[in-house]
Amino acid sequence: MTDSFTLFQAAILLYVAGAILGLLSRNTSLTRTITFLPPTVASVLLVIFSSSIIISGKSFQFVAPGTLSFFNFEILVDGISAFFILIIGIVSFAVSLYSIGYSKEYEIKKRTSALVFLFNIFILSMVLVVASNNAFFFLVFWELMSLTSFFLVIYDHDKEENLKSGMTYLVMTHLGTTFIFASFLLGYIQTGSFSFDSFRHGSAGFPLLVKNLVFVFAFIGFGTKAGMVPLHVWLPKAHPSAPSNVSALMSAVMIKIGIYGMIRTIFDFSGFGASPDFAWWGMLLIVFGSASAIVGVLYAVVERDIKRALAFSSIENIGIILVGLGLSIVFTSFQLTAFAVLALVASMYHAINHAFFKGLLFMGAGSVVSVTHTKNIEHLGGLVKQMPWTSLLFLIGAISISGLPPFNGFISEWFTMQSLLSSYHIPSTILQISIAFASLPFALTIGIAAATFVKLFAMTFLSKARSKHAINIKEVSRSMILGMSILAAACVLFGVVPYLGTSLISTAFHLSSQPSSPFDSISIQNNSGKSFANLSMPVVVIIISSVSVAIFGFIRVLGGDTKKTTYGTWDCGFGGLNERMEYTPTSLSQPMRAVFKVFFKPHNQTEKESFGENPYLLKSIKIETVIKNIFEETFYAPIISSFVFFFDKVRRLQTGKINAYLLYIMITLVLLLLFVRLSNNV
Amino acid sequence: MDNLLSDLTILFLLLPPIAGAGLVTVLKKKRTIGIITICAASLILIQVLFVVSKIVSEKTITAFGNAFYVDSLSAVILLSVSVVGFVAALYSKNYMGRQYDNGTVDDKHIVRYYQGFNVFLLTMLVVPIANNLGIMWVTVEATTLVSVLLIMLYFKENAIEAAWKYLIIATVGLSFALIGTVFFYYANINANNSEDAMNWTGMVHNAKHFDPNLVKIAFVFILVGFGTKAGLAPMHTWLPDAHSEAPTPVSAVLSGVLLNCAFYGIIRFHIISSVSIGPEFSNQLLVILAVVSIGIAAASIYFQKDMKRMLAYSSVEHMGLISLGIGFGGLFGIYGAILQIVNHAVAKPLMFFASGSVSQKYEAKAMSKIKGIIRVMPVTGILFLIGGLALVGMPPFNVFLSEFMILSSGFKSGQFIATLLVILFLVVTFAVFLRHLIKMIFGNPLSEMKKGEMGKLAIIPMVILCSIVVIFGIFIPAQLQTLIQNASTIISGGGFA
Amino acid sequence: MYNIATLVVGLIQVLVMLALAPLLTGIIRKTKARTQKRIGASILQPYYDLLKLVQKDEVVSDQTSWIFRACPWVNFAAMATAAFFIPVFLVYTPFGLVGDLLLVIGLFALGRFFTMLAGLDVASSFGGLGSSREMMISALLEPALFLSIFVVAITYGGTNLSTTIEASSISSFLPHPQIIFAAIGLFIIILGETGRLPFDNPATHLELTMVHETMILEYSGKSLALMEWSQSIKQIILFTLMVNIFVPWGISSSILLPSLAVGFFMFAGKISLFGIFVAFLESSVAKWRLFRIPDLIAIAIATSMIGIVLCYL
Amino acid sequence: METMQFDILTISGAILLIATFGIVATRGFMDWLNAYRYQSIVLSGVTAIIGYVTGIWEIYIAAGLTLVIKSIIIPKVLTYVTRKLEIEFKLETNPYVSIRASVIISALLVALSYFLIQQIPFKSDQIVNVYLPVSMAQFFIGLFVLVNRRTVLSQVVGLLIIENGLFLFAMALTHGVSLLIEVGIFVDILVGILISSILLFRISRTFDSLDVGKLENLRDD
Repeated sequence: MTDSFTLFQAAILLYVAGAILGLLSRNTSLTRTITFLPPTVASVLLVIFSSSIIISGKSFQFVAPGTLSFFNFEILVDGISAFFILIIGIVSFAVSLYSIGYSKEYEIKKRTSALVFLFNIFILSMVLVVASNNAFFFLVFWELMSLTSFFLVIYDHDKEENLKSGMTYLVMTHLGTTFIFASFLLGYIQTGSFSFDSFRHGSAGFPLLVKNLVFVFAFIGFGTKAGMVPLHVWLPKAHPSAPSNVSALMSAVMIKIGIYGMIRTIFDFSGFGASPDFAWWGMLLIVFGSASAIVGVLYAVVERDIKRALAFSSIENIGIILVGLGLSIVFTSFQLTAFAVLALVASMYHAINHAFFKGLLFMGAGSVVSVTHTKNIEHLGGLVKQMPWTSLLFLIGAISISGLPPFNGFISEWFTMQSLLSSYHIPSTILQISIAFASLPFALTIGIAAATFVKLFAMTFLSKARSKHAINIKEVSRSMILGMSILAAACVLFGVVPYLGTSLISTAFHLSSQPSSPFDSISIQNNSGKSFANLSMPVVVIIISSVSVAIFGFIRVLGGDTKKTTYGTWDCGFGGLNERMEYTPTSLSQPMRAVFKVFFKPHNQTEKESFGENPYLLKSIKIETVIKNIFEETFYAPIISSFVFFFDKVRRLQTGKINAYLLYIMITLVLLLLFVRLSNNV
Repeated sequence: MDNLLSDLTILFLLLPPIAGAGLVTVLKKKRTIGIITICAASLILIQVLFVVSKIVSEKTITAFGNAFYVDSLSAVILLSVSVVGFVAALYSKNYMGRQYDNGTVDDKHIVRYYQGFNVFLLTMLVVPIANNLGIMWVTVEATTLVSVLLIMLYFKENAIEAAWKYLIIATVGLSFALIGTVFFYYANINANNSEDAMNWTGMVHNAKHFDPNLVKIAFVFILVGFGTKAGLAPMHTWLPDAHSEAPTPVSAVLSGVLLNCAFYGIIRFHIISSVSIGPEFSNQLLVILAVVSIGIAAASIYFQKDMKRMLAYSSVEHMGLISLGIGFGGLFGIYGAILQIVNHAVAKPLMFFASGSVSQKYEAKAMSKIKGIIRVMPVTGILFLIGGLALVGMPPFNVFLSEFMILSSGFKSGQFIATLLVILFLVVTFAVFLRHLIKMIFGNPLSEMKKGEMGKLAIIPMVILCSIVVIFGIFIPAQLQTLIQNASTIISGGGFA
Repeated sequence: MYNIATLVVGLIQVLVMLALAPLLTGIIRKTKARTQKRIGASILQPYYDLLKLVQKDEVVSDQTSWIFRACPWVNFAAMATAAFFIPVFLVYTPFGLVGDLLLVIGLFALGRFFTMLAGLDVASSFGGLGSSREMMISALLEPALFLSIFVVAITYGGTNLSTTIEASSISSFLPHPQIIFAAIGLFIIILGETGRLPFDNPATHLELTMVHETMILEYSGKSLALMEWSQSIKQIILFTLMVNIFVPWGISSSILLPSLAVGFFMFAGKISLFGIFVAFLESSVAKWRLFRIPDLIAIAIATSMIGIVLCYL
Repeated sequence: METMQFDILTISGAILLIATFGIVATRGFMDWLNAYRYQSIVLSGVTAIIGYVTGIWEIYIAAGLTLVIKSIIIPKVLTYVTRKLEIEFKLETNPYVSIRASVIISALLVALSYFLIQQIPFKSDQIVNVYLPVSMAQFFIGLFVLVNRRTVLSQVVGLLIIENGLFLFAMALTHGVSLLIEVGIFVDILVGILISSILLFRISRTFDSLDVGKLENLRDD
């Protein structure tokens, strides 16, 4: 207890110290290293702290009463919180290291002090959100997290576009917060306290309607933060606008805090129990999860901005996490505990995986952007020769996120698919069939995700440079590569040894653990007691490597030593093959746009400039293929315009005529008097 | 002996502004009168702190027979008046100096300004401590007259227009308030109490015997009357004009505390009416007006072009929130409302000061001409930003706490529709307000501008307010907590803590 | 089950797959030639080709990176690893505890991922063209494949192929009408996955029509050999799945030598027949236009969905 | 005696209302001032009646004050101010509602005020009984004048009507609250008039007009 307390305190103090140090810092590379040292150390402390809590199984509690009359500052780190703190710790450790090199870019433009300050406070607020055990302080830290991340999003506030993205983000997240607030308020009404402890104890006794409302509000609120469709509009704007180290934190960690909130509310505060009454909660999650997955990935595959594509991919992955979570809820409500555990493991495994590979990919993208100064992959290409490390690490991330063996993405997707398959145990035909159909978008998502990352990786790193942005560049600094390598190693490790992840999750969430050693096969039983599915990744890796060695030897023996000649790519004999003949990102994804044209509504925008009046004498013509953003155009735009319409009506009240003003007073007075008079009925 | 001490306490509270006004009139030197006013304001602040500490321990002070009566509720208002008065005096020195330098005002104006400022403070100090509700009304009316003079200091077209509207509307409104007051008085004599019938203490003691119908009508008049002065919609129409056209320190005082003073009147009569006929009736009316106010404020901010006007609408919103908290009732609601009074009094002047500095720097009030404040004047920019975030209820700043409590009590009291509407309006306000704010603070200035702040005396008041804004978000001193607690007990418990 | 004998049989199954893969390609080519009234090359021709290729020097494009060179090895390793999890002539494989059908699909996807990257690595428009089309086809095939697996898995109780094939060899598919739908779906998918008509023409080198071939256009020598071989391994794995899941007749249920022998010959016969059937089919249809391929996949998805509904009704 | 007292009260109330109507029905500023003066004289009479009925001598002082301040000082101040103004303003030309309709609406407002205060218990206090609705009616009429008229001066007059109603109201209900407050209110009114006179100057000088239509710069639409 005291040890954990010291660790936790030390971590928090270090973040604060880092923030202050950041404010005081000046622009030399030495202070840059020093300013990012506190968060690095603090992150390590967090990792130790949270893993000790998970391993010991004892939660850490701390209450500081009395700073405000009605709200105690309460901290509770149980297994679930510790799990998410672990994610925060690992990712922020890598990102802090990465930032040492990365923030150099910002030195040229302006002081990094605000960046360091906000960076520290941002991580700190995430930790405190997860650790909070009081609704009021939860919301305070929650909004602090939104606020600091908002400032980081608009860090480059020279660009009008970034300000707009930031505003969208802030407003959406605030909207989400109000829903969370409403959800907590319902708990408060029922229990008369804002302490999470009382929610926890009282929630079982809530009326069913209240339970449902608590869930729905939390679902909308936290779903907004997690970037769930259709509340995702902020995410693809905000994440790319932020400096890349912050994008990494936002995408890898912050949206997981939304997932954390959802889990916390559902399992702790909403009175959720093993009753079919709650099955629809899970179905809701599955429906929105699948929608997020498919929508996210569809936008990602046609996107040209590397960071935005990654952001869309975050939406997709959140969808996958939600599907797993939803399945877990459905299984729990039908008392299928074993499968509920499976699905929860799937969902949490994907959460931690996504933190790793998305952090890695954003950092990789940040490295690319920092040397090429463009986010548009149309202008990139061929970086693999100039940035071998970055490209290797990015490739690991890409393979992981595409769910390919033997890296971590495959494991969590395997779990999720197995959970989907397990739906045949549910004693309800309609749910069975709907979940089976939900696996269609899920599988489609995985397929398209692979295509997305083929495109992102290949268009950035492979073939020839398509513009001068991608020529004559250098590999990024060592600290950046180190930061990325940590997460890449984690990706590989969690893929090759899934035992790590499963035991971590089952200890943290107090689930019945499956395999007892790293080399045990993960196994799922079917009705007749036979094995439904098995997976033993370490053995798979052994097979792969031995096969590789064997085939290498075999080919070598069979073919003997042969020469390799380097020559130009085959050009059909015409010669002069150049980068303009290559496939560009847009042309690469053209078949996808064509197949899903119902969704994208692709169309060409033409800008013509002609000499003088004659429309036929064209000076230049620019044709751009654009896609329609159906959510913004058909969902948000009407809402906003109806609000503006209402505003317009209201402002006409303020006519500037004093007579009108007096008339309002008169009318109010008479109406109120009439109200009194008539309600009395003398 | 005890009586004498109380008398002296009150006397020393009212003496500094009187002396200040007198000295200003006599001395007339531009330099000195600013300092005199600062001294007067700081004396007031010290004395108020003394009074408050006394109130915390003794709960009430009665002085000059029964003429002055100070309880925790009055103390809260006194505290906000004195703090804002002090920082406004500090800020005036710099602000009026600059206005003088760029030729907007001349020596005569400055003397008039400081005279008015002192008298203004005096009237606002009397409002919360007067036991006689007639005197309270007179002083509220007096605040109108003084502030009209302060608003039309500039003789600009817009200032005159604003002053005229303010004068007419506030006077009409306050005459309703007088009717309400007299009605209550009549109810009191009708209930056979002619002893101190006009005094608040006398009324509350006897309120149970009031005729219910009379109380209802009377409260309607009070609500419309003081509501006009407090800026509750739809009687708020003068407010954006007056607050935006006044000299900045005056705007700060008008918005920050004068509205509170007016709302204080409503609260007093709300207590009487609650004791008399139960709180449901007045709560209902307060909630209705509150929702209308918050809604209209939210909708109006979107199209604003002028920075100070936008802030004025935000005041309408905040008054709505106070009214909402009182209307929802319950410990959380009332506590939240009183906290909101304090928070508003801190955050709004901060914003007005910052906007004043900004418009002096940019020589514009139109928001479209102001960009990149954080580049041009970083400190003011950050203070402006924090103030703005606080105003829209962003944690970890103070207003969040009070809004949180008010909305909690809304759910608790079962008024879901009102609460949900208000939450919606608050989100809208959040969006539209910050949209304006962020466009001003960030980005690049439209033209090349020299980097620089407006001077230490402009920054210090803002820093003081800003630190309160930040600290009160997560920590409220125990003394103040007790004070607010007692004040809420006064409201919910029939007039006495 | 964990004994040396099963392990040996398991390894033999793998080796059989790897060894017979080119032969299957040869059979199909031969059949196609005969249906086109050509004599055609020997069915052993793919072996000669491989042998010839591994002995040749390589020409590598100067635009390429290590990805291009790694791709054949990754591809082969993935396909060969996938072969470990397939019961061929014995109803189970000891490696069933290591990986299941989903892993097999994952490994296929890994191979394809690298193939697409390699296609783009060469900086020619051919590679891009192939990768672009492959991106679309593979992305769409994934859900279809998963849905048909869904049907099979819940009918026979597992994605563990040993369980699945054991269950299917015990019961006939008559009590499980959904299996027929799954089989139709899976058959269409296999055509797509192996790059057969009407999805892709493995014999063409016309840029309008080719998909897979464009991506490996730049390969030569050992790399090309590996690419070709791994493609044929993929093909035989999928065909084996098809015949063993849906027509498990004759598959050996014990590791006694006679029954294994029967199992092996039955397997060889079934898979050859299936190959010949595919070849006949290929000869009788034309390649479909690229943007009609989604329609075909939609048919596969639809049949699988009907299968799912039938599972639960 | 009772009935006769009641009659006196009723009649005086009616006269007061008629005097108020006089203000509504006139158009020129000087006419208003005269009407206002008459109304104030009637008001001071009424106050005296209240004093007579209740027998409280302070009310006579209040009546005297009313007579002096309202029917002499305030009209004088306003006349002085208007003489100083350099612009033509003489007639209120276009009120929002025509004079004729205004009178009708004023009558309706009188009815409304009787309706609204029916529920108040009178306790057989005849003064309240009679003057309360009258004062209320004055109130609403004053407010209506403010809403309806378009010149700055007429708004001042509207304000004055409201003040008169207020005065009557306070007198009737409380029989003279206390002299201190009474004086306070008088002073307030005086200062108010002074300030509005200053504003009148400013407005006429700055806008060259006394039309409130000129005062519409500050608005949102």
